Amino acid sequence: MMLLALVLVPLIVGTLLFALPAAAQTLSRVIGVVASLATVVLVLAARGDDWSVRWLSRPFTAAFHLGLSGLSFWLALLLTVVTLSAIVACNASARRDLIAQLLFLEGTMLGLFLARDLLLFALFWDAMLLPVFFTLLARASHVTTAWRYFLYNFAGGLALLLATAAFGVLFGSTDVIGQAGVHVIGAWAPWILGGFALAFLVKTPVFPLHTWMPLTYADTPPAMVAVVSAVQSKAGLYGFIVIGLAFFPDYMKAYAGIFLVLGAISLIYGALAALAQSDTKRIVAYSSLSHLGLILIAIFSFNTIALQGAGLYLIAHGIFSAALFLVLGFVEEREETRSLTHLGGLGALNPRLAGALCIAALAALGLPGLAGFAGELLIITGIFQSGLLWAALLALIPIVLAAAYMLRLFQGVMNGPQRSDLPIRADLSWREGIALAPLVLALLALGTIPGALLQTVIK
Amino acid sequence: MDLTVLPVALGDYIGLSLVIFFIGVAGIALRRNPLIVLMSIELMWNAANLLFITFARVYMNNAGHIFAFLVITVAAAEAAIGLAIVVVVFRNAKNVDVDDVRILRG
Amino acid sequence: MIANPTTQVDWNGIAPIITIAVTALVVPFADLFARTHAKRWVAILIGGLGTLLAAGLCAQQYGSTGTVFGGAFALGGFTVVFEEIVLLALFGSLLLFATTMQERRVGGSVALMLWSACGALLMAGASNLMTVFLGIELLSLALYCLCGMNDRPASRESALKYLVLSSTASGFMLLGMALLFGASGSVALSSLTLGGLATSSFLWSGSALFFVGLAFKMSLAPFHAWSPDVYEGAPMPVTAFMSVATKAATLAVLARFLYAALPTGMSSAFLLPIWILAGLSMLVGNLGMLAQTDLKRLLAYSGVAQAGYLLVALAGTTALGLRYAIYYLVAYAIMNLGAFSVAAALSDEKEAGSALSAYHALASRRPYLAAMMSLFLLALAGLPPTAGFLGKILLLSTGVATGYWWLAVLLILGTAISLFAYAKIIRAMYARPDGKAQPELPVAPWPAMISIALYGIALVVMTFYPLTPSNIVPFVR
Amino acid sequence: MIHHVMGVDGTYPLLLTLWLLPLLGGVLCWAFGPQLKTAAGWLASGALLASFVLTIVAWPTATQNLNGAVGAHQALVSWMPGFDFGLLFDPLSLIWTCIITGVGFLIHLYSIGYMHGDRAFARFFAFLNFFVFAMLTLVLSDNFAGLLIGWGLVGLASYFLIGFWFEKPSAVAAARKAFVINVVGDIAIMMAIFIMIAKVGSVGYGDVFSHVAAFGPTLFAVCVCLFIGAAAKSAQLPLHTWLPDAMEGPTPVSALIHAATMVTAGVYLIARCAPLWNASPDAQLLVGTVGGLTALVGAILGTAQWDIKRILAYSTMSQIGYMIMGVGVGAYEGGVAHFFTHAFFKAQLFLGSGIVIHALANEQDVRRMGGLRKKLPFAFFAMLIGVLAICGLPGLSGSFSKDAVIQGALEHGHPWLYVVGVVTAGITAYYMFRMLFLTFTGAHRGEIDPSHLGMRHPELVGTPHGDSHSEHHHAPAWLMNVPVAILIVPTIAAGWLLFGGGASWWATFFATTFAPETLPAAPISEMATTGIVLLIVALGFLVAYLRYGRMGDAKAAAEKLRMETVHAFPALTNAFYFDAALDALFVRPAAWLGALSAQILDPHIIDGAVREIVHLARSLGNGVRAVQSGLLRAYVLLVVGGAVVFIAYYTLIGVHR
Repeated sequence: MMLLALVLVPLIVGTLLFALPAAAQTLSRVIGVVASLATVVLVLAARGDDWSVRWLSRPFTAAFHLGLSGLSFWLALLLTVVTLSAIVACNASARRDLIAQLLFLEGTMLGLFLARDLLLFALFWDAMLLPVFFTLLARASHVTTAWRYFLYNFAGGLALLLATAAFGVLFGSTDVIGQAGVHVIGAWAPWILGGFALAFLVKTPVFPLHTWMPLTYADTPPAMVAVVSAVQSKAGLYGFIVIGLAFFPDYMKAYAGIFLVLGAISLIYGALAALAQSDTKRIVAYSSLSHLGLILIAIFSFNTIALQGAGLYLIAHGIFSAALFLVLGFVEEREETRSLTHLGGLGALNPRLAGALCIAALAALGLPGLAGFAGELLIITGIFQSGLLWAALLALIPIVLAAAYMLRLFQGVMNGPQRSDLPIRADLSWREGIALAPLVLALLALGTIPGALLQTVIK
Repeated sequence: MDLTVLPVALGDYIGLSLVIFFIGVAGIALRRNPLIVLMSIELMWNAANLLFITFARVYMNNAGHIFAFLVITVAAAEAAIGLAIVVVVFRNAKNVDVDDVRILRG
Repeated sequence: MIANPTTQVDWNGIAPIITIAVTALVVPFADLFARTHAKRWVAILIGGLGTLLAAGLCAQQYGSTGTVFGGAFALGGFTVVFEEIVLLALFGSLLLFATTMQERRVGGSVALMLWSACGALLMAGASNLMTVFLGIELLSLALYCLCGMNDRPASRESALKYLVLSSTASGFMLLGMALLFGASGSVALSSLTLGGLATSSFLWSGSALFFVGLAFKMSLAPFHAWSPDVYEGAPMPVTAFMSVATKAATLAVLARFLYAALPTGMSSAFLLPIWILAGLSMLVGNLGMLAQTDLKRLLAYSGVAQAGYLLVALAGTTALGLRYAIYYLVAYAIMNLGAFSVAAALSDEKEAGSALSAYHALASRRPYLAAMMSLFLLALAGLPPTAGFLGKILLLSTGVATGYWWLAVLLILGTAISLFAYAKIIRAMYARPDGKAQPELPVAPWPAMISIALYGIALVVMTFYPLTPSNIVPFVR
Repeated sequence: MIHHVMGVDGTYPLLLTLWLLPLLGGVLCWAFGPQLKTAAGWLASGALLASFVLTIVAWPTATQNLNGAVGAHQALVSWMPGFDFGLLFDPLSLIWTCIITGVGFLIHLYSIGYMHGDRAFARFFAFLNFFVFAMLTLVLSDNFAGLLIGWGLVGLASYFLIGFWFEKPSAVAAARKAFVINVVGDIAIMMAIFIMIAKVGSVGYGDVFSHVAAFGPTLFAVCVCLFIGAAAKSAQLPLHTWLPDAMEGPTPVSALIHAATMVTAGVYLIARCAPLWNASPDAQLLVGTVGGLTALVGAILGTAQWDIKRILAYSTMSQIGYMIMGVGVGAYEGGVAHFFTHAFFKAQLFLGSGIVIHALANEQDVRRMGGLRKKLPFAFFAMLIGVLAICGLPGLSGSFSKDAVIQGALEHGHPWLYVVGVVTAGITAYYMFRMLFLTFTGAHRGEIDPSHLGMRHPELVGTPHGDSHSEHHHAPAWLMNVPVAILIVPTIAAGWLLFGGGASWWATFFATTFAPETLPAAPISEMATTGIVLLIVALGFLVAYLRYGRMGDAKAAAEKLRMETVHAFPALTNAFYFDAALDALFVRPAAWLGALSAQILDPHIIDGAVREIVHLARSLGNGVRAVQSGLLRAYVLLVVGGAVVFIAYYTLIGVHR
């Protein structure tokens, strides 16, 4: 029951927020903080729970089956914490609808990660598009972005739908996630896997299905893009792990080549593209294309160390990309621009802001001692161990490039001579600091003592 | 089945009704006067009637006759409504031509 | 065989139909005596009550079996389910009269709509060719008149087009029926294939023409040409009713034909054209939606596509398939009625709510309506959390299970295309209001608002409680 | 034969404390900088002093030897099997720790004066302390992963401190360059780690060194990877280009990080991995050669510099070349000894130059100095000692260690490197004295217009333009002089630890660390080497004196310098085009590819395809609407056509069934 509450609390509170007058922004923010805090507590309390109710008995058995363990737990924790930070980070100008949409997003994605039933998984998979879609729609200038985001992901969602239906028909039940010994075989299996894979690749995203992502990340409000980039982008990789590896191991191996190549291309492509951006948020967007490509390679190297590293890196990337987007959001709120050609020299007057951005950027470029490094190290170690020498060597290059573009980002915003044309605003506020604190602490903790996570994240 | 009950070969009846039927179809498809279109529709239906009667005779089953009567009745109603609608549509029109009615398209 | 005089007539069997017919007779009289400004509500009230009564009577017969009037009309669950769907459509459409249509015409329209509902009810239970024909024609004749009920020339034009095309199609169907009669020597659907010439090509060509007629009524491509024009021209309540009732009733006939009339061992080649039509409709319907500017027209094309979806469930004529077809039909009925209700809530006698331009920036003026409309559109697109989503899954799974994977793929493809059209409306509704002064929106009466809410709730609930009528198939024969 | 049980397991609170104290200090300075103000400097220095004292106190634990287990081993955390972290405190790390904390403390003290009044005074010390912590992590770690963490963190600290005056674009660029090049080194070490995990399954020093055989042919690869890391950190060819630019940082930083400690991390790494190198002669040859070349090239480039700190930077590079050569060829004691002594005299030189720069309000170009002997006698004295030491005047620390390295090269059978070492020593003498003369002797040229000195392209000589940190106030002189004075003592004396060859204190100290080897007697004796070196050095001094010792009055000197500047070899002024090469090979192609993907592939190719699909759907939709012509008879034909097709199909199938 606690799991059900976990999913429903954000959804219900989000719905109730619409009952508030649109003017009650402070109140809605407070409610949002309380609700998301509650979800964090619930996640910690409900670890290991399992709850199930029969849904369909024909044409295949399906159930409202929620479970919270292993990777799900960590992703759910990440999601709730990031959402909490995001809502805390919302400043007074944040509209009631944004808070509500954030809660919807949290609820639907919690459902996705908790789902132990493929049909339920598919349901939440499509449902979690809507909050972002409507948020983008609400800003007139970003309609085309909303468009692209929705169509790309919905196309993937349809493939997932068909694959789910086929899976159910062939296997007789979709209530399978997290169960051992479920192996789908036969002439249809590769096609079903293909359907899932398409959805996952779009969502991650992976070259060449990524073009919706820079736009979306750039145009979505900081608080929401933090959640989207931190957690929603993990849904695909999560799917590869809990569905692909679990149910189609043989075919995953058989077609690993394709995914390895795609991952490798994304890895390099993203890093190179990030070098050439001038929009701060687009830099981060392309960087995550690169980082998630690495995780994809890790998954398809079928190596334990790599997988555990991938689990760690999933979380790590979630944290630092959230932190990055939040801080960049603070910068944008202050200076009303995202372009490196206009920004510069903020560090002198905003040391705390500079510090925050610096830590986030360092984590992103894989500074030893922070979470990103641990993940990268383990992943590439595993890849190398699994014999994919070329992939391992390839995976090292983006680390250098990451140093280059992340420093370019940080220095471009904070260093250099002060710009007279930029408005002078207050330094990082307490509220903003509190929003970032949990993320920074998590980065340090995971960077130095990831053992607890590594042992439980992937069995 | 027993075809001897028919003075003429079954095929001829069918052929005739098909001919009538397609005359009707052609009338609808080619003529532009709505009244003639309505008549053509009647032709199609009556072709069907002929076939019903024929088979009723073949099978000695008066369901066919009843069906035919049913069709005739409905056709009457349908013709009445049809004429009414035609009148309404073309009330203020100079020349009566179905091709002129095409506000709705796309 | 025709009933011999000794067969005692079971009036209970057709009680719902009689109820509706009587209501249809009462409404005009009531309309005569009602005060000028009460006419609208009097008609709606009486019609609604009659519908509810009929629905109640109908529900009692779920368990009963057999046929009445010498095999002319079948009783039992199958009939009841489709009758209820028709009555739902009727009730929902009656509510739309609350805002649309000039007051003085409401009485007559309601009466006519009740009559055409009678036809639909007949089709739901029709178990021989005569009843089928009678039902179809009763349904259609009333609709012809209803289409012309507005003063707009478009309305009259739609009436004419519908009349001519529908009668032509009926002609084909009649010929088909005649041939089927010739094939079997009987008009009873259950014994079509028993007669002497069962193996002859009469059966085949007859069925072909019969299918043409049904395909026309279900507006399957390429026989769909009438529906966009007629839907757009007809008054909004009529469109709503037509879009649901006609499909439901025709589906009932088709299902009965496929499940009861045809021997189980029929070669798949016999039915292949129907599935091809289904696939074609999914593409044509969804593509046709793309560049529409009128909601009714857009929903017409959507209806074409949805008819295709429905047939995916019947492909392979499995028992489960029929259940899912019914589930999806109910969902479709609700989402369609919902969409039309919102449109009507934004409409006056001029039906302003029919033009898509009326939905621009709706969210800022009528957030509730905008939200509900989005919900219905999402349902049409098959997105969670709506019955549309689960319905899609069920259709897909039948398609895959029965080996008609290409239909499943087409379904996915069509859905993807349709998304453009549906999301375009949502996008318009949530766009920022531009400077232009919007016309003042009418305030819809509370019953309309409540009905909209109920539709929405029903759609969401159906996602999680997929009530498909169990053991429906035994009733078909 | 020594086997690699690394350290006596146990808990060593002292060790932990001396490791974490600087971190604590750094965090405090960072968090409470505004409140602490100048106290931050004293706090940081105090933390380091304590750390140094603890190091001395903990000395016995580092030298303890329990049946082969040398030093102290403190387990910390474990990620997963193979990734166990801990601290190792043995003679090697002890030496480094002493230098880091000891010299580090002095430089902290110095900085209190040097950075006096800087806007970000507290942050400077936070960074310095953080650096010390990172460096300690590097040298105290008991495994390669931990070492890599320290490796990255020192890189970060150096990034912060190089770019400390981040309003200066040149400083920002230099910082980024240094960091990126160091990351190249990091990934090389990562690569080595991958091989270790694959072959040995662990990154612990003990496990790796005791399974050297397990590597087989890949051993060389491991060594190369490790060396690339070392080269990046220790400014070896061709990854040295960041070091001269790094002089953008405040002078104390140059002294601590870019002279005494961080840049010698490569030496530490190779010394630490002695078992690997001993097992791989190819690696020894490679590293030795690169080290020798670096020494030579650094020295040559040093002769062409005008910026006092750049001169010192190239000399650092060259001296580290010596060390790398030493540890590379296997003369570990020598190499480490040279690190030890170099830390003192190079720090002293830098601090001395710092005094000069500070006194001249941030003037760094030696052409605008001269005659400062009278004005800054103490600085002159200090730097003179330093120069003598670096040149290897017998008795001063430099001579012992440098000769040890040069001699070691010969003993280990690398005569060419021997020659290189000797030659380099001469060049070293030349450019060091050149600097000394230009700075302190002759007439002062500070008032002469730069253009008359040929400084048309100041950026080539790295003169800071845009005095963004001119708000320096003058601190009490003793704050800066005392540390230098203290440093003079070891600069002179430290070398004597090596006195006595194999029986020296130094040799015995490292006996347990580096397997003592028996080598064939070298053709040239140690004394002879010292003589040769001395001769060459004297030659270098002579040339320097002739060219710069007596340039006459300011006018003549200026003219002389102008001519020299104008007619300088482009190859030298462009530092042998290393920068240009790296730029053309890596930086520009990457930028170009990035632009390609971001401006052409994404928007036009990929998105273009998607747009085409959408467009196709639209046009099909229009096709459907075109059929919907509105003509009644057209519809009829449509129905009829459909019906005909139906009938045709069914009759055909029906007949041929």
